[in-house]
Amino acid sequence: MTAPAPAPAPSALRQGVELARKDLVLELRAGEALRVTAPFGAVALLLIPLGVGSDVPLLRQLGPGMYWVIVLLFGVLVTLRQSAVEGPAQLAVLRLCGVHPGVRLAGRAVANAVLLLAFEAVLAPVVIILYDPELTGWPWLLPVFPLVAAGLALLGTLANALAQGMAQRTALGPLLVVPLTLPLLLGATQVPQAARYGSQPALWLLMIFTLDFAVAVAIGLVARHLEESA
Amino acid sequence: MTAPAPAPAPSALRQGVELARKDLVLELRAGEALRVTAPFGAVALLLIPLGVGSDVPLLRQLGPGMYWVIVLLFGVLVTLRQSAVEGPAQLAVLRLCGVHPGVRLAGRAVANAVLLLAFEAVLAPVVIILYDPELTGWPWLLPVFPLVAAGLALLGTLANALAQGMAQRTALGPLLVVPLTLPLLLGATQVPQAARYGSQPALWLLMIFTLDFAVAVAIGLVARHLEESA
Amino acid sequence: MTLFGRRLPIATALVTAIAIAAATLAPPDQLQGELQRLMYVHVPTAWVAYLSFAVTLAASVAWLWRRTPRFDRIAASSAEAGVFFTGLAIALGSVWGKPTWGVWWTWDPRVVTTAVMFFVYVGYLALRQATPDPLARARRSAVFGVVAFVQVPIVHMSVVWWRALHQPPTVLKPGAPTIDGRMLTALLISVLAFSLFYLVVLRARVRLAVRTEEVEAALAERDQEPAGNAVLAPQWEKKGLRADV
Amino acid sequence: MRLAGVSVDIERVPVLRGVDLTVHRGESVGLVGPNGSGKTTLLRLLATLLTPARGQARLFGAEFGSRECDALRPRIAFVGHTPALYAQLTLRENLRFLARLTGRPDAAADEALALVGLAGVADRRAAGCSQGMQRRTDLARAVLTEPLLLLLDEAHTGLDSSSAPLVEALMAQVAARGGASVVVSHDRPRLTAAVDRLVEITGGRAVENTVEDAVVSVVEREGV
Amino acid sequence: MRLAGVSVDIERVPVLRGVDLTVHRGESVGLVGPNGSGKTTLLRLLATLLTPARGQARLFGAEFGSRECDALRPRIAFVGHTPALYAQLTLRENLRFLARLTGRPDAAADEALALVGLAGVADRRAAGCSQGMQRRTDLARAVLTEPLLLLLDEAHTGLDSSSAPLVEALMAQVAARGGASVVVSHDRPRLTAAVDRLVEITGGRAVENTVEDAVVSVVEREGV
Ligand code: HEM
Ligand SMILES: Nc1ncnc2c1ncn2[C@@H]1O[C@H](COP(=O)(O)OP(=O)(O)OP(=O)(O)O)[C@@H](O)[C@H]1O
Ligand SMILES: Nc1ncnc2c1ncn2[C@@H]1O[C@H](COP(=O)(O)OP(=O)(O)OP(=O)(O)O)[C@@H](O)[C@H]1O
Ligand SMILES: [Mg+2]
Ligand SMILES: [Mg+2]
Repeated sequence: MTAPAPAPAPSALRQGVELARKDLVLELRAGEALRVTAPFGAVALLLIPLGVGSDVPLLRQLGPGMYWVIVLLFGVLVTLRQSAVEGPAQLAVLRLCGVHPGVRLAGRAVANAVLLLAFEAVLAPVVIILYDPELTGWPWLLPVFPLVAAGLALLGTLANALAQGMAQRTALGPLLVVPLTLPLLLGATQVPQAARYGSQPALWLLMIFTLDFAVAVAIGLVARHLEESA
Repeated sequence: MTAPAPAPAPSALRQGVELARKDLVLELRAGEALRVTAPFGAVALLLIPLGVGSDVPLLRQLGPGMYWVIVLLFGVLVTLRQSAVEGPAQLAVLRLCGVHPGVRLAGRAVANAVLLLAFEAVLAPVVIILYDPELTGWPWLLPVFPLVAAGLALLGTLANALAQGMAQRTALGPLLVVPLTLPLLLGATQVPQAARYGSQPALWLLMIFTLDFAVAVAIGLVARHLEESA
Repeated sequence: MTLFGRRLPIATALVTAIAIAAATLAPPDQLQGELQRLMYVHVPTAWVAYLSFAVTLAASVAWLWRRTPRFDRIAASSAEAGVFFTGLAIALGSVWGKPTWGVWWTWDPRVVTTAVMFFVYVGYLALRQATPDPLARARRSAVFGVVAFVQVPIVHMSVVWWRALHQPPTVLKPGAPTIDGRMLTALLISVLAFSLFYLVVLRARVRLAVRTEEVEAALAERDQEPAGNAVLAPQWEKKGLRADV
Repeated sequence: MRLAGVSVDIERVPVLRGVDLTVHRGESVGLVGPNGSGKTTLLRLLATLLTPARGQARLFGAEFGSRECDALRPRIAFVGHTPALYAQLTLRENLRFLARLTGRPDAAADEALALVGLAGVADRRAAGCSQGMQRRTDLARAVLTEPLLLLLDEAHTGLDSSSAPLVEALMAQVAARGGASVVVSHDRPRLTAAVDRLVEITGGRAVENTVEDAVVSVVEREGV
Repeated sequence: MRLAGVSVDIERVPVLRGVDLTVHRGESVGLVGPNGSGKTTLLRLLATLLTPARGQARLFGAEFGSRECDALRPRIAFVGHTPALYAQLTLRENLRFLARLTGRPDAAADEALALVGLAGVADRRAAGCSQGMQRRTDLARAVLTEPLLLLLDEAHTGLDSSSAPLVEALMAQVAARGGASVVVSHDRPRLTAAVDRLVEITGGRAVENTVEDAVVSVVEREGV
């Protein structure tokens, strides 16, 4: 009747890293986010001037805003990519292997953030070439990229967890997340403007950071509850 | 050794209707395209002005173009909806039940076209309310809606068939289709402009129609070959 | 369940009557004239929408903590009421906007964030509708009910963060309200009337939810047979199939 | 149905090599072999769902890929190891859809469902049905379409003791119609009792390597 | 492990009603019953993946949903009827991923794969593996995680004759460790030979209707 001592559980950090690594490997093999969604985003950026008429000053003005709108809309698709779906059987295994649900969500969020950063990096040159936007104050954008990626990654993780196992997953997910990304969009577009007109871009950065932080805390707090809904 | 005579095969029309009906029922149950992708499109229309700055005359100008860009981008998602995926097992059954591959694609295209028309109908009032676009010459738009829906439906069907069974299905499909939708986008935006400035909108309509027709013929011709690559 | 029983609707009717009287008696605005009286319906609907979503937040937290079905019902009912009041605030706002701003709709941050708030909670209701299992539904919507509330402070702060058309806060802000005393009184009475109306709606909706659940439970009780019952053994004899080869 | 020296590659991985197999009308063949030896692949090939990379394959005299062979497709019933149902349609809708596509009355679909003992749950969505109920519905397909070639993968899997004899009944029905059956199963005693002869796919090496150089050999039926 | 008067609803459909079942340490229990009677549901319940709508369920003394019960979860091995592998990872990667999550060395994963006879194909993606190979990998999970509670659904399905005894070996190993097994199978003779006792999910009526009002009754082991 003496059960052998179970293997010591590895640290949460180690588990999170392992989970994120698995997500990235799967994504690499499927190549959905970078090899396909990113070009799709680029095509969208290309279509817009065709739809609205290609007037150079107008496009210069639209450029940055369009970039962020596309990053958000397609970024949501990246976070909801097919390769990030666990089937019921895989989910059962994860639930039974002693990983705290918060760690699982954190691993997913890290993988999402990495992919989104890459996605932003791919689209940035496209918008610069096609729209020739004004770039004064660009150093202020450097912190914006990771902050927006992190926020979107967190919100996408949450939506994915909420829509887990539903037939309407890919469609309900965006609906839940996109409206909440609004502050990200506003912050991202306002930072360079603020920098240009000498008002305080740091405040906008702070706002994005606060949102990221709030969502992260909220996810951490509710992770256990999300878990049990299988 | 005398096999009983097989049941007489029903007409291709009957079969196509049956296939389209099945697609629509599945879509109704999943509610993906209309209950969820459509609101997502509406939210996108709402986000764009926030990204690009909310300048009323500018928005009036952008309105129609944005509408068609969103219809095309999200319309592609509608044609690639999860509920239109046949797994390998279901596909095997369809391939063995004596339906000509062309009929199968036609059934799918009809279902897509119905959904896309509904999608256009949902988004149209949104763009009118949000962007207040100029509406002179709107009767010319009436034939544009079904023609664009048909073109997109056909292209989406083609992309779906090409990407059948690939892991990257939902992401690869758009990439294949979106560039081909360019003429649809141009036609749709030019028709009302032409009507307004007294040039010939009918020519643009003819162009869209020609494209639809060409894609339909192309699909009909390659259907058998698409089929065997599964 | 009998929260103030019959007294609540009576009180609501009474306060509504007083509110209408106060709104008519309050002085018209110097700039906008009689049109400004729309404020007495527009502003309360917006605030009551906030209140509804706050109640959803509180009930969601309470559900996560206690797991009592009652909190789930309150959260859902209040979100429905909130969506209704948000829609009403938008509608009344655009009715007000047409004569003052000249358009039904503008890209004013508050107006847009309000619309987004509407969509966030429509998403909340869609999430509920898409989850048939009661426990999973309660759990998921409670989680989302907590997260969704971020949108409310965003709507409120939007006018401060982005200078724009829409009125900045005159009442709900630090410091004394910058508004005529009589107008403020009329507004506050109207807010009270709308809040009471919200309570009536919420109570009715919660009762309806209870009733629905009772009916469903009764149906389930009657149909206690496990799902597998209906599966029979194959009947190949019918078609002349032989099992023995 | 005759295969001569047929090879099949899947994504350039050789799976079957030089398979010879002839199945006669009225005959039922059991296919056995270790995991990964290519039974499922062979069955999919017989269903004309795969194209041979080399070798000759004929179905009732018609060359694979030819027009006559395509015309024969509706007479093939292939039941794979995963149920081929639309999860969001009810069992009845699933079968009626198939019936209409192949020009049969709705009543035939309902009858087939009743035959496999699912009349009582016909209006439940496939997603909410147990493994065994889904498999039975899959077998009902094979009843409905009156096939001349019946191909069953892991035939008895998921069927309870009351419904497992369905497999044998189906085979008998097809044989009576002048058709042939090829059935894969790991339940060798049961399979042996049911079929006219057993065919084994084996490789030269250990289990891990059975995919190599599959040779089909005919093993005489044990027992009867 | 003890269930008392447990009921389970799935999406408001009653599936299990008033189930009583006690499984002791060192014991192996076979679960049988007709299609759709709720065997899979009961197994998922035992794996703590479902929450009982009514009744009491305890796992090694810990109430379901409690913190102690959660801590026991890594000691449960649940092998469902669909393989729980990531299709785009190789078999080795699949098992190593699990090993790392549970704090075991990579070597343990490779060892488990070798044990089920898949060392030679360990670097093939799960998507390119046959049904049986995937199931064996799933069983390797149960080897790797050294469970105290082993739950196998349709245990022998898809396994060839050389690997089917793996099921019995796993059960013996778990029993030796002081754990318990619950195994579902439609292959009744094989199951009867393997377990200590059989439990049938059945109703009061004739065989066709055994799905009625699931009452778990203990049937003494036939044979030995
Ligand atoms: C569709 C259009 C509109 C929408 C969606 C809308 C929305 C809102 C919301 C959500 C609030 C509550 C703000 C808060 O206290 O946090 C509010 C308050 C208010 N609105 Fe509007 N509004 C619209 C149009 C208008 C118009 C046209 C006017 C008048 C010219 C107006 C005047 C006010 C005033 C005076 C307040 C009270 C501000 C305060 O004291 O805090 N609104 N509106
Ligand atoms: N999502 C669901 N919705 C409705 N009913 C369901 C759902 N899931 C399961 N059921 C019902 O629960 C019952 C039990 O299913 P379960 O899968 O446990 O059966 P089982 O005993 O494993 O059957 P089998 O031998 O066929 O595997 C079935 O009658 C099924 O219809
Ligand atoms: N897509 C693929 N890529 C690579 N190899 C594949 C692919 N599909 C099948 N194979 C290989 O083909 C071989 C035969 O597979 P098949 O499914 O036919 O085996 P099987 O005899 O049915 O085995 P089981 O008894 O396990 O069902 C396997 O070794 C498998 O690895
Ligand atoms: Mg196989
Ligand atoms: Mg089962």
